[in-house]
Amino acid sequence: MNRSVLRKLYPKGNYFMQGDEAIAYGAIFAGCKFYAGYPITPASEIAETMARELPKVGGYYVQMEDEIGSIAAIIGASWTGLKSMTATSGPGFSLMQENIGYAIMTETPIVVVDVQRSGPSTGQATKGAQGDFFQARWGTHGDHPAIAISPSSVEECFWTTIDAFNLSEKFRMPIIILADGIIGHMREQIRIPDPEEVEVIERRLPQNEEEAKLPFGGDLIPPMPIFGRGYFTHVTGSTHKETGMRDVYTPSVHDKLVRRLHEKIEKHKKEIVKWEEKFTDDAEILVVSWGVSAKPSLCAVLRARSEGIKAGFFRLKTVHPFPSERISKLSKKVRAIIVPEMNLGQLIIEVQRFVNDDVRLIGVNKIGGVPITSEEVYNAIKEVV
Amino acid sequence: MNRSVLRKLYPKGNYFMQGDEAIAYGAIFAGCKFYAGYPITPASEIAETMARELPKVGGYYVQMEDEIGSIAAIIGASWTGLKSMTATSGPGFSLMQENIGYAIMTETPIVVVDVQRSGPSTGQATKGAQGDFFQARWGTHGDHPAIAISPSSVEECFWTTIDAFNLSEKFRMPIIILADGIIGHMREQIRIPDPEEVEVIERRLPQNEEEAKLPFGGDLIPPMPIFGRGYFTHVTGSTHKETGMRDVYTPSVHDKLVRRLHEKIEKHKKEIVKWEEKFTDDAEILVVSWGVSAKPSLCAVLRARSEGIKAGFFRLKTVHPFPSERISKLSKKVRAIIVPEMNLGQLIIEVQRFVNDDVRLIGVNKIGGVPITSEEVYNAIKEVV
Amino acid sequence: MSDSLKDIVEIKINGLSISINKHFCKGCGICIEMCPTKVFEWSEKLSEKGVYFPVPSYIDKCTKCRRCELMCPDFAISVEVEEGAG
Amino acid sequence: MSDSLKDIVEIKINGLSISINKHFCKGCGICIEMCPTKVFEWSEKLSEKGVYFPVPSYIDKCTKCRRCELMCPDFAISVEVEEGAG
Amino acid sequence: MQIRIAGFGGQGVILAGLILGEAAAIEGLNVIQTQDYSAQSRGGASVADVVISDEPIYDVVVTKADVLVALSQKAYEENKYTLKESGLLIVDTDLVKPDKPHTGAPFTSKAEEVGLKVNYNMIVLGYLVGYANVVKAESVEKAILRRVPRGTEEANLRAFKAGLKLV
Amino acid sequence: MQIRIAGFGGQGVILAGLILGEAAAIEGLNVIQTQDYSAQSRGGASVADVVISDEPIYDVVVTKADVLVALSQKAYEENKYTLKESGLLIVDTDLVKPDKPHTGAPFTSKAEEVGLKVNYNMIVLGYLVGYANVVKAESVEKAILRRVPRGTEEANLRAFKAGLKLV
Amino acid sequence: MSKYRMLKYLRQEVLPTTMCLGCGGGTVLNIFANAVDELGIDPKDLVMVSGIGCSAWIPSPYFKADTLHTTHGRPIAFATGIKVGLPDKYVVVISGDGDLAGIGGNHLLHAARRNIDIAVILVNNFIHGMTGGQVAPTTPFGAKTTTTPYGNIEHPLNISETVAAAGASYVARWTTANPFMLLKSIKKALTKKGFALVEVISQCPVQFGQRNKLRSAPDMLRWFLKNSVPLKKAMKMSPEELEGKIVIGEFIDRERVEFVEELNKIIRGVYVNAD
Amino acid sequence: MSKYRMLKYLRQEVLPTTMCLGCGGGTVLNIFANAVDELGIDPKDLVMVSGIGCSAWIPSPYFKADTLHTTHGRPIAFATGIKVGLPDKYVVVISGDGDLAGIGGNHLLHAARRNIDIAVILVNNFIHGMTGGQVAPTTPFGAKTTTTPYGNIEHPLNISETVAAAGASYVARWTTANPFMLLKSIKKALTKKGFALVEVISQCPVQFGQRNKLRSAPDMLRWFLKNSVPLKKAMKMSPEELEGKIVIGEFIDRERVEFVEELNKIIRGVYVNAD
Ligand SMILES: Cc1ncc(C[n+]2csc(CCOP(=O)(O)OP(=O)(O)O)c2C)c(N)n1
Ligand SMILES: Cc1ncc(C[n+]2csc(CCOP(=O)(O)OP(=O)(O)O)c2C)c(N)n1
Ligand code: SF4
Ligand code: SF4
Ligand code: SF4
Ligand code: SF4
Ligand code: SF4
Ligand code: SF4
Ligand SMILES: [Mg+2]
Ligand SMILES: [Mg+2]
Repeated sequence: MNRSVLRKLYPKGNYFMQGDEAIAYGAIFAGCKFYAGYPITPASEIAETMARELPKVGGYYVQMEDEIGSIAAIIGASWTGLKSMTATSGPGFSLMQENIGYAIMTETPIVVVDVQRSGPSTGQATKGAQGDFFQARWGTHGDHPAIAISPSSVEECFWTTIDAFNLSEKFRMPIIILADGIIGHMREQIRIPDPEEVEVIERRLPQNEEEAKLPFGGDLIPPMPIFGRGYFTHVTGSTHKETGMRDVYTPSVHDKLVRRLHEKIEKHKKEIVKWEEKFTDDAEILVVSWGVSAKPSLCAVLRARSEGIKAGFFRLKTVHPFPSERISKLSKKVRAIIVPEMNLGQLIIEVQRFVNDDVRLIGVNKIGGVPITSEEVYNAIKEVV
Repeated sequence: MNRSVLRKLYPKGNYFMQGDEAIAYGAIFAGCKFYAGYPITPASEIAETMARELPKVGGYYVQMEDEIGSIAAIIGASWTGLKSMTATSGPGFSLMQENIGYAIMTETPIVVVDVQRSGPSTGQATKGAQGDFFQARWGTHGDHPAIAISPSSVEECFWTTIDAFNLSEKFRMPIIILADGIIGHMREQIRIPDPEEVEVIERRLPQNEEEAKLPFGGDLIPPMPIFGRGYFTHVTGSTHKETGMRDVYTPSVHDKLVRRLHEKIEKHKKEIVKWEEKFTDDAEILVVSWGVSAKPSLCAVLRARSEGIKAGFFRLKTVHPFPSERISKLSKKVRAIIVPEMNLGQLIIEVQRFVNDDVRLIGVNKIGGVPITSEEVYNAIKEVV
Repeated sequence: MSDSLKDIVEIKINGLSISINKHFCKGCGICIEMCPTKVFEWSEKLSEKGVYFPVPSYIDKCTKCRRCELMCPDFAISVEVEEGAG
Repeated sequence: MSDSLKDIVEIKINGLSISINKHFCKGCGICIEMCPTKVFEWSEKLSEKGVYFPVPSYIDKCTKCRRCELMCPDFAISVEVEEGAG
Repeated sequence: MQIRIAGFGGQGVILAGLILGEAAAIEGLNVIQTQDYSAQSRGGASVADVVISDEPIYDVVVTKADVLVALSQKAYEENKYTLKESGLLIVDTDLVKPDKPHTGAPFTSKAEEVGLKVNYNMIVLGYLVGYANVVKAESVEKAILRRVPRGTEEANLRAFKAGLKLV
Repeated sequence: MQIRIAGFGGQGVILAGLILGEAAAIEGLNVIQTQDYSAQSRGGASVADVVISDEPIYDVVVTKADVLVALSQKAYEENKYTLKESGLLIVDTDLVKPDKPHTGAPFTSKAEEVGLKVNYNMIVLGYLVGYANVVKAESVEKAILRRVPRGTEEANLRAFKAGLKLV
Repeated sequence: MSKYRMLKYLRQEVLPTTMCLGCGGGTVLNIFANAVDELGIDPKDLVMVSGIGCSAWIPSPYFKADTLHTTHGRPIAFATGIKVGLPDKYVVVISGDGDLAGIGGNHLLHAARRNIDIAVILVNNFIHGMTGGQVAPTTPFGAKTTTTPYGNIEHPLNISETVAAAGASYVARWTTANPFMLLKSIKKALTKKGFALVEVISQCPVQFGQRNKLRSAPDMLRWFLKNSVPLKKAMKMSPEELEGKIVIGEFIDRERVEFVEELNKIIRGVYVNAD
Repeated sequence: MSKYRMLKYLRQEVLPTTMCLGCGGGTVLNIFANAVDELGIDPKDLVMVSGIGCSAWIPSPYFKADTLHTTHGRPIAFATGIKVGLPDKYVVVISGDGDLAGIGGNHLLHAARRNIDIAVILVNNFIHGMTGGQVAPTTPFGAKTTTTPYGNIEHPLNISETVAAAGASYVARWTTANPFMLLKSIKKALTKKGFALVEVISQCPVQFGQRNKLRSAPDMLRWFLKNSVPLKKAMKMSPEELEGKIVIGEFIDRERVEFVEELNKIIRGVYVNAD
């Protein structure tokens, strides 16, 4: 990515924009050069911004006939060396599940944005929600690992997208951004940085034929012999050997492959899993939240603190894998954990695995499209004081 | 369903058949009259059996252009009053996710069989696995409830399918059968009963116009005003009022609808959740399993018992919702819980939520397509003795 | 049906009557544009919905082709011809 | 390439040579059926793979059209024509 | 300061909110602008929320409105409870008959009258800014220039000014 | 009794296993028959397991084979370790050169010879049943009549008998 | 004759519609109601199916019959199950170009091939209207949309010809500016045994028109009339001359074996009568 | 001239193929290799893409080039991303009828419409071969398959005509019994700028043939030859006469604006040069 091009197009400074737009600009700053998508509320603005901006940086916008085609196209493009992204919402995210598994199995770096809206099914198409928490983890069939990250503000939409590209290139796998319709459509002031300030990870390519010989093994994360360079790479979503050759019969080949896919993440969990915490040192009541519900949660914690209540704040930036050790540790010190989210209780299920029976676990769950207010979280805190 | 037709076609007695075939016959005994599907290993034998047998009982077999169309067609057929089913495996199950959510939202009774194979992605197409445990719970987007049941033998394939139809008609929702490629393709002796022995639940229909007025409310499970009877029913996967009229704007309408969808199951959990246990009274080591892994698990427990080890056996028939109270209770009495499954650890995650820190939790996880042996489970028991 | 039909403007002429439902009419102008004989013109005042609506001021030119009734996207026009009236 | 070509039966006649790779040939009979001049006949014995394979017994009738080579699904036939040999 | 503009699809409610938000941003204030609508087409409800403050903003939608601009009777009915006791209610008097103290003007007929039917929202915005002084008119004008489609700047500015004058 | 029949796609291995299983079922024994193959087409591996017992069966695939029937060199190599020390190895001597004690016959050429190429699997099954006495020949014949496509019963029975005779 | 005769076919409690002013969708609804009326079809014998989009909202909820408002792109697949279950009812799909020929193109193709007795009214407004005006597979080459700010570089799909090639029994295309021909074709589609498609070129002045110098419904209707070429005439024109034109007329009208009838024939052949 | 010249284009370590004896897929692979050879294309300039199925296994893994073996039905969508990323390479899809025209029909349609420069070789064996012989959207009316035990009641899709109507630049259909014409068409498809489809009617003696009295590859090839009708002749025949026939020939061959070129034109128009 030519930094001076970015500088010229998007001079650093403050902008007033939507979360969806910030995701698009984040992608461009991360070096995204290919976007394929299909319109859907509330994610369409990402596509519209990409359609307008990508050609200016020499990138390609392709609108496909559906979401299945969209994710297929970005996987194809990624194998030509282009950093690639698609964005959708629930119904489209459901349709993409098969090929998300394909990207995992073929170790293809892509970024998939799910701007969550109120479901199930078509639900309330124009309203935000946080109902796809577990779909992002388990939506595709079979044993698979997953990384999903979630922004809590418009500014974070920009940076989260850059993180997503970096993670995808580093770990050679699809990264899910779990945004939501409220932040996606919300406008806030954000600071666009100078490109210098942005760390961009480039894909590890084989340096020679030798290094291209085991595209799916050898290393824990092998270099990626992209197409068009004469490596004669063979890529398949079927079980394959380290060379890429299909072997759908030998149990050990499958075992080795799929365990390595999981280990890529297990072994780097520390590096991958990010969160934010405030006032957790002495907290007796912990508010654990993510995405759009984090801001009001923090507000409630601040208000409680101002009244002398020992409340703490924990926000997941990485939602999968889950910061299990940290939550487990914090839970030993607190009396109650409150989990505000715009669904009927998903993150709370994950939290439940790592806390003791004696900790009260309380969900603040709101559906219908209106964000949780700080008041509602505050009331929940008051109830357990 | 005319019982004498069944009697004539399938006289009661012993048959040697595959799990897939047993599922098809179970469907026919449950009154299934419409099957739409798309071929996929290892589920195709269900389709092949249905194509051959359904017309004999006056039912319809339709092969669609893909899995998305298949589930769409059975939902459509269900609204005409026909009991309907489709069957697939991982890749097709992923594609069906969007419309599974539609069936949940529109409260349409259908049965979806997922004959699990070794994934992710195309993986080992001809090999069985248990990797879709969580996909069956969380595969579609948005907040949604789910019921999934899983057979452990060929004979149980028959009865589980009958259960699935009964549950779907009773609760007006899609029921997932989580079968697997090993049992699906395995042949065993099974007993086909006399139709008298089979309890078949018929759909609750409105008795008059008045009862048809609130197809999506009024009762916790309202009667279903199927098409063609002059009710002018309006059905949508968008958020709707009790009348069926779309209202995608008013938060309370969404809240009420989606909470009721969950309550249908919450309130009937006792009735829905089934399991099998053996030697749990005094068990110190509990083996918790499901599906194809249950048989070798039981064998290992028997062997341990024969050696005086206090091992217990617990098998989930209903995998979602999870028998949380029972597991929680049993966990208080045991020292270790062993969870054998053909995946890298899914059921074990669910178990983890309900057991204390001091219980050792051990997975016996095997992937690659070869079933877990009783020896392997036995060894795990020995290790914790 | 009563509620929908609360706000009708009707103009009659020997056996022919043209009605405009002001509650339904959104003022798109299709009838005005597509009437082959230019029977309609825009109202002078806004309707309660805040739009100008068509008035069949030149009903005498009407050929009773019903094109306006058929094309109105909002079921706001009714053309009635008395039995036997040409 | 050596390994794949370990089991070749070759028949030559003035500037023309037809080879059958017994390791590859599955014995489908396409070449036998489709050769316009019926150059091939079935072998008398099974190959190591357990199939009968074509033998170009009537190579003299060959028109060098290459149809057999092109159509063999298993790359088991090679028709070589020496430069200049008609 | 919490401001809600509510009307129906096609009135340009969201663009009005966006421009108001941008104007606040231009003035260096913290601002969050959100929107809520039932579907893209014209008939449905449409709401734009603008929350402006010098403090950090945590609640992203209007919880208690200081100002409610209601541009249809339905929008008024649905949103009137959001307005604070002491809040300011502005309505399009052509379309809304409120049962609360209010101010406003016949924006619809005004727009028709000055031939700026499609710039209805800027007339409303002008009135809002003129009456409630939430941001400076110059900031709004800057924001308009940034945000409206090329070629329509002039008409939008004229409409905005017409709105200002209605106060 | 654990029996594994292993070969390649197209040899009819799975049908042989199925008929053997059905024969055991006819005799009232407990039986589980499973299969393992790499893809539907002809080239790949193909394995049928038949576990027969008067006791309940818990392990559904062969863990330690009492009998291994190997119909290709590859199938032999891949499965020979499954065979018990004392187990019985049967091979198609046309295609397999085993490095272990074994019995068997040239099934492939036999099938060609008697013009029953497509009924190869029944010749193998005949040999297996004749040699190992796992089930009665009559039971197998009944099972054949139930399971083979209509019109091919006669040829299959003939092949089965030819197999029996090879012992 | 009474006033507003079509209202009886509508769910009046939800009128006026939420469609934009001048949206062609309302005209399609109107003409469809007239077709039902002229054929004397009892709405109890109708099942309406639609996908997601503005055009999908034409039958859902406005037309008062049994109505299945499905997922995006899939209405024809849902309708397939319905037709099999209710072979004696009229099963009608009304939905948009994006829905039926974009994401749902494959179901359209295969239903036509199967020749199942469903009538499909495809409302082609050249755009994904509901989501805010993104390019659709029907958008004219060069047109401006929210995702083609530099002009559309894709060719629009010739839906009618493609569906005719796929095997439909009846295919016709008209614009909303041809109300009488459209009415006639919808009536034919309803009564045709087999798969019938009526492609209606319809105005979306808001999401398509305004970005393409056709600001209002009248503008768009004029444009339709100006650019329409009857099929007979079109057959004599070169591809270049036809560029950007709208060919209208009946593309196919033939008799072919119908799917549901064949399905029932199988049952009649093998159904076991226990008595 | 050396022996077995085509082997150099193959991943020889995986030969012989796992295809059944007599499978037409091998013939297609052979002819494709010959086309590449005759055109003098360096395999480094080829990217092969396929879906799932026996026919998808023709390029994967046998043809030695960069190869993407994708999910069922989606290879053309994957190939779209590849062609955009590598506009100077030959991007070729080889896959089955079920894959490309059944589940994947919509991607086929829209790629043809978009006219993206991809060559598609669609191996139509009338059946879902890999899964064991279930009816496909190409199965002849009346044919027996594992899911049509009473005979197929659906009409087969006329793939070539449908794709031609959708907008492809080049479309031809041949059977495996026409190796030289097929070779010529594959060469044309490879060199054509724009979307090119070669539909190859190919034998699956195992899953289709054996259930339909065509037990071996030679039987099937004879049947192809007997039933093939050249396009020119077919144009003079009635639908009844054509029932069950295989029309062979070139359906379309034209020049149309190509997608990736247009995409790059946009970039050339707006790309910001920072210097
Ligand atoms: C799977 C899925 N993808 C995308 C959407 C978003 N979506 C809703 S309507 C629509 C476009 C509809 O276009 P068309 O069918 O042409 O209808 P129109 O609104 O133009 O009448 C889209 C893309 C969705 N609801 N579901
Ligand atoms: C989503 C999905 N559905 C179904 C399958 C199962 N499947 C694999 S190959 C195949 C059929 C392939 O048919 P075709 O493309 O005609 O190839 P052939 O084997 O006949 O060459 C199917 C249905 C799959 N892999 N993925
Ligand atoms: S066509 Fe209908 S809605 Fe449009 S202006 Fe005329 S009466 Fe009003
Ligand atoms: S009926 Fe015809 S002529 Fe009369 S007003 Fe309507 S469109 Fe004009
Ligand atoms: S065509 Fe090839 S494989 Fe078939 S018989 Fe001839 S040489 Fe053998
Ligand atoms: S080259 Fe032609 S004539 Fe010669 S053997 Fe081959 S097919 Fe026959
Ligand atoms: S956006 Fe277009 S298609 Fe949708 S209602 Fe408005 S005018 Fe009609
Ligand atoms: S099953 Fe058919 S298509 Fe597949 S390899 Fe065998 S012959 Fe070829
Ligand atoms: Mg449209
Ligand atoms: Mg095929």
